[in-house]
Amino acid sequence: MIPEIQQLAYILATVLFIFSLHWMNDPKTARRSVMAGAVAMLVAILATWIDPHIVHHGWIILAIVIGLVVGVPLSRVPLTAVPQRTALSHAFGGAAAGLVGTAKYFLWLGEGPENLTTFRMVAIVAEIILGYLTFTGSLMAAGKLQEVRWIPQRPVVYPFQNVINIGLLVVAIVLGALLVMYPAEPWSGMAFLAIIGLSLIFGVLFIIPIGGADMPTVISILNSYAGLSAVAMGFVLDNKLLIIAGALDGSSGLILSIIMCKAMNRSFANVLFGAFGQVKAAVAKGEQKVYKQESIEGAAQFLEQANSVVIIPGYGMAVAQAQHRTRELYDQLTKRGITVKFAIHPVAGRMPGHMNVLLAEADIPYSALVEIDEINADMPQCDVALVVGANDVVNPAARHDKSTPIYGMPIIDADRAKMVLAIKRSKNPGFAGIDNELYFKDNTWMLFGDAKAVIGDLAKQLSGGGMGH
Amino acid sequence: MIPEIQQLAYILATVLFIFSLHWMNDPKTARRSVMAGAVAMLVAILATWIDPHIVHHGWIILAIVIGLVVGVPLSRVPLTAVPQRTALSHAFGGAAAGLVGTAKYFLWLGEGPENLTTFRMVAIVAEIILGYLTFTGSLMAAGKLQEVRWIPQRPVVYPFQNVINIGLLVVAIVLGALLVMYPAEPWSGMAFLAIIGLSLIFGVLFIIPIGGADMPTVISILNSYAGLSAVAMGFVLDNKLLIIAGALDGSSGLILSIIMCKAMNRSFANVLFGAFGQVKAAVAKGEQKVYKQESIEGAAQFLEQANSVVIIPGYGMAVAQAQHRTRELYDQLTKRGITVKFAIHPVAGRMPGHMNVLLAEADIPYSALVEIDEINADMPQCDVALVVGANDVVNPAARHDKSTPIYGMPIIDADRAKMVLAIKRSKNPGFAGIDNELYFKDNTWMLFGDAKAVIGDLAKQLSGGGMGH
Amino acid sequence: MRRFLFNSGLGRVIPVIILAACLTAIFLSASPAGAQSGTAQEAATPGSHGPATDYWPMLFVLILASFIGLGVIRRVSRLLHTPLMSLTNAISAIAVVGSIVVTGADYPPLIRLLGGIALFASVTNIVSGFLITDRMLRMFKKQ
Amino acid sequence: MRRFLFNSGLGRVIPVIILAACLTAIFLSASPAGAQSGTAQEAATPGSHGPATDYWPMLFVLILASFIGLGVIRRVSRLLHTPLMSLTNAISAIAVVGSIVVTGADYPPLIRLLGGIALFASVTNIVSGFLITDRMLRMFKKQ
Ligand SMILES: NC(=O)c1ccc[n+]([C@@H]2O[C@H](COP(=O)([O-])OP(=O)(O)OC[C@H]3O[C@@H](n4cnc5c(N)ncnc54)[C@H](OP(=O)(O)O)[C@@H]3O)[C@@H](O)[C@H]2O)c1
Ligand SMILES: NC(=O)c1ccc[n+]([C@@H]2O[C@H](COP(=O)([O-])OP(=O)(O)OC[C@H]3O[C@@H](n4cnc5c(N)ncnc54)[C@H](OP(=O)(O)O)[C@@H]3O)[C@@H](O)[C@H]2O)c1
Repeated sequence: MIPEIQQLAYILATVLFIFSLHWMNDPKTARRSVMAGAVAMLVAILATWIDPHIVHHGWIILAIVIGLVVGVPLSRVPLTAVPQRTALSHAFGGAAAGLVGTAKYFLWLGEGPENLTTFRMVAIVAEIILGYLTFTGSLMAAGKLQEVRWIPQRPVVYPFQNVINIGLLVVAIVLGALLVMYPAEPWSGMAFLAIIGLSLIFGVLFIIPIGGADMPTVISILNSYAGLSAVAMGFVLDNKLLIIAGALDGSSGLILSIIMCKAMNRSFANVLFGAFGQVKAAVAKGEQKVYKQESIEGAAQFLEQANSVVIIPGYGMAVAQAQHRTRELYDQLTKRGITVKFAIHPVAGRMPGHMNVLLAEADIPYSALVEIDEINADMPQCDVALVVGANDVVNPAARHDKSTPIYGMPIIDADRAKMVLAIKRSKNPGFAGIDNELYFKDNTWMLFGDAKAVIGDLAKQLSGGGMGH
Repeated sequence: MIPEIQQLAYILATVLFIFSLHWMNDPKTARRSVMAGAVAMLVAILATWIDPHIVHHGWIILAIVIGLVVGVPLSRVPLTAVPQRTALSHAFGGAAAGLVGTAKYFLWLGEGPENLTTFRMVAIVAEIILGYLTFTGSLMAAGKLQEVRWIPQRPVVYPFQNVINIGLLVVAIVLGALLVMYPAEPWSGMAFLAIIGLSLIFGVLFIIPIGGADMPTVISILNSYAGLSAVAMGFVLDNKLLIIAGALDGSSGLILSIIMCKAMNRSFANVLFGAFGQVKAAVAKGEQKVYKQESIEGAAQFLEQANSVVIIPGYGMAVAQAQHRTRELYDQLTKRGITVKFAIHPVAGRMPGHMNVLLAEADIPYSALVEIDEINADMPQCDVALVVGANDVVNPAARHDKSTPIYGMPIIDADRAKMVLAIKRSKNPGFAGIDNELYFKDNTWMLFGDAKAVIGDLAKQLSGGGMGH
Repeated sequence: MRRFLFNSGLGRVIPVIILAACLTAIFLSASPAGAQSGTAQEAATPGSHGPATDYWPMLFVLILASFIGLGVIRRVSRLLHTPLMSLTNAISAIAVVGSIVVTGADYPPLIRLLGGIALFASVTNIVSGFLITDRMLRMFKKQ
Repeated sequence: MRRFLFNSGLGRVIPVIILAACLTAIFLSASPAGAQSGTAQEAATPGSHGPATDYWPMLFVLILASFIGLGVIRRVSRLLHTPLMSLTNAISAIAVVGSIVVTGADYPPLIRLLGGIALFASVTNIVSGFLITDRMLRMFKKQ
């Protein structure tokens, strides 16, 4: 009877998981997603727990309690820390898969080597390699994103790096193949541990050469690995639900990383093995051209006289936490009957959908957020394009200058607007480490300073100015 | 080894089937669909044939040859006969499922009743009930569509009809339940045959009360039954490929029938139990209002002077096989720089997509075929709406007259065009059997006659006229 | 029941019925099925619900396939609904797989005869289905 | 190999590799697996490939689930890509199912310890994943 109930529960969970992801296709239904997902998870847990083989309930409860204690605070992190958190949870996921795989192997090795069928061994090896490399890899990624002191932000490169990395992986896989053929020899346990070790090391070396700002892409790739390790676990335990949920997770990671690479016009290979961030150091120097600055008052006037304003937020807005001030500015302008739109570039910020979340946090209606193609169409009619801490995503060089690393990346055509106001702190380049000719165009005026402060002043000026007249 | 190859082949076939349906989402890729599907089928057949249990190859080859001999001609039918053909092949599909189910049952009954597990019995019962009722039901449907003499076109109704039908089904299901509980009693075989008989009868009675013109909807419902019986067969034979292909087929039938019902603004219930066609008889009489007729010459002139013409084809064009003449007319008009569009109503004709196929047959580019919402938007700018054997789909009553059976069905707003030319043979109503006030509007002129002839004359007139000036 | 049957439409409830039937069946047959297909090592492994492997996988496959079917078909171009009908026709003739086994295996002639008829019917559907679909699709031209 | 790995991108080839690996495994292990899970009546029934039932269903499930995953995720609103990441996080923590079994069953303590850690990790992901997703989604307002 119980196995039937369990399977039924797993089918239910499957259906709920699929709907959960399906409902994410529209913000209106999205809230349901979480409900569906959570219910599915609960059902699955309970269905598993009633298994008569389970006797040590204390252990389970303990682990769950600790999980809760750690999990809740992890969900309270500021939105700017979401990428790190995501990376961290991939690390946890990878670890879980790896550990279960390890436990299962040694269990069967001890209690019944005949259970170590070729098929299971393949699954186990896949599970641990993927699991453990995801573990360390994601930890590194989290570290880089959190800008932890002792983890180098810049790509660390050394000769034959890629060869060495791939080499490591190959060795691990070869060992795995051996293990598949001789699962229960005296030396098998050792080999197994060796594979674990190699995977852990590979995870680290795999991330080191990748620049901190490329982490988001890496994260979603690791995301799909975490999913695949879950699939492998499903094969090991002959558990369909694991396979399905893992496959769903895997495809999500895959698709997100593809989207990011497309939007950056870069290949997986370039992200993973290109040591991209380096370019920065190289190009960053040598800026002769002159910036035209503008005062808060002047800028406020320009905005006041405009009919249509397009605000182009970028990573800088996230860093400065300027979304709430931006909201105030938005209110001031709309109050004057000025149409204000936000131009959202797919890779503005440091993770997909980054800007959307921040602006949503500041209660800006998502009907005001416009995607790149749409906004570029009416850019020529735009009176003022206000660039808030965005750089690469508005760099016209992407359109014509083959030499720049961002060549070919679709950009928001701020330069086609009647005039441009750009907010940034310094003359430093953006993520891609290249000059932005937009800042030197005749109809571009700079507002140097921290985005939060500048926008705040603009808003105050307008509210004040508004009364003045 | 062989089972592995078979399963591998089945997985391949699964993937190909899914792609086959996926590619149907765009005419550009659609040709591939057939290739993918055919290859998948071939792979599946071969993979099954190599099963060592198969010894009587002669029988198989014989059956296949006969199948080819019958199948090829069946694929050459004129496009107007496509609905019948589809119905016929559902009958075949249902029969196949029913027969295999029967064979399996009696096989196991004879050779090893222990194989008749509850689960299998449920599957078998489901398979034969669905299979056999689909068989006779589809035959009836095909007959009605083919307008076979001894099958009544009009709905045949008698008191308590629905009660009797449902009753039959219930009896069959109850017998089935008994059989599931006592699969191998002395009387089980008899019960099994009884179920078959009841299903066959139900199939007939189920269709009798449904009007000939509702057959398309019925067909797609039977389509989904055929699919489900394949699923059941998959359960009986523990064959995943059968389950998957069956599920795909089932969902297709379901969705098409839903689309049709929506577009006719009717419920399944009304289609299946409403004995719809009757209405005709009732309303068809009593036409006092006067038609304004127009001569070919006059009509040709109107068309010549127009800037934009919208042609609204309906069932009449199909009956008259007027698509090729329509093409000539289309050429004549476009040659004069007149923009000609075709307004395609989802249920124009007698099956979904009917008009599209016919017009495609006449080499009219599908870029010229416009869907209802889109065309209705620019109807007011249309100079001449040429209605070719369409009636219900252009009947304004659907918008306001609650009493008509088509009330609420979305229609093509021919009446909003500057003028209307309507081609039909007589004063008879259309499928829904109701007057069409469109024909009596001030700016509507009738062209009575067979669509093929009338359109032909118009085209000739225009070509002649073209030279004349 | 009848109300429900009508309003929601036979077509839509049938799958539900089928599934429900199967599930009840499963609960009735829990033990026998288990007896038939559990395997020592599976039973010994909690988490790999041995006794269930017999039919549960099929239910998972059914559920997933239905999701795919609904997803894919909903996106088929309206232009192609007629060809779609004949294509799915041909595809559902996959019943041929079952027919071949019944026809060709070493069973009593009468049973094989039934199989043979089924096989003939399926092949007819395959051939005519794919041919006519292709014939129709060949007609669709962009310009 | 390396070229291929690079151009097509690790991310995209991994699934292929996995599948390939599994399949080779299957052919290597054809007989043992068969021996373990074939059942009398299944073997007696052509068409119900007895020996294969062990892992083939899982491959079918994997294939179908991947199709669904790609189909569904491709249609997720761009607005919600960040919440999507944390949602899939939480979902993939379904590994909890495996961890529970390993932790709670009557295994040697060391093994159960591994399981316990895995369980803790999974629960953390579930909790934080769903909570933060909900927190983000609550922020999205139409007007
Ligand atoms: N979204 C993703 O998924 C993703 C993933 C991987 C990589 N990327 C990459 O990240 C980049 C995103 O482009 P982006 O234009 O959004 O950002 P960006 O190119 O990195 O430029 C950010 C700009 O904001 C300014 N800034 C930083 N802190 C600021 C503050 N507190 N106040 C005001 N300005 C500040 C910086 O100039 P100052 O230092 O002078 O202030 C810099 O010019 C793209 O190159 C993209 O390829 C994105
Ligand atoms: N498409 C589907 O899937 C589907 C399925 C089920 C039901 N239906 C129903 O079928 C109807 C389709 O509407 P419809 O407007 O396309 O067709 P209709 O309403 O049936 O009208 C057809 C018209 O064509 C005329 N006609 C018939 N033969 C002709 C010929 N040889 N030459 C010229 N005219 C001819 C008829 O008038 P005369 O007799 O005077 O010539 C009739 O008025 C709708 O009510 C729809 O609900 C469609």
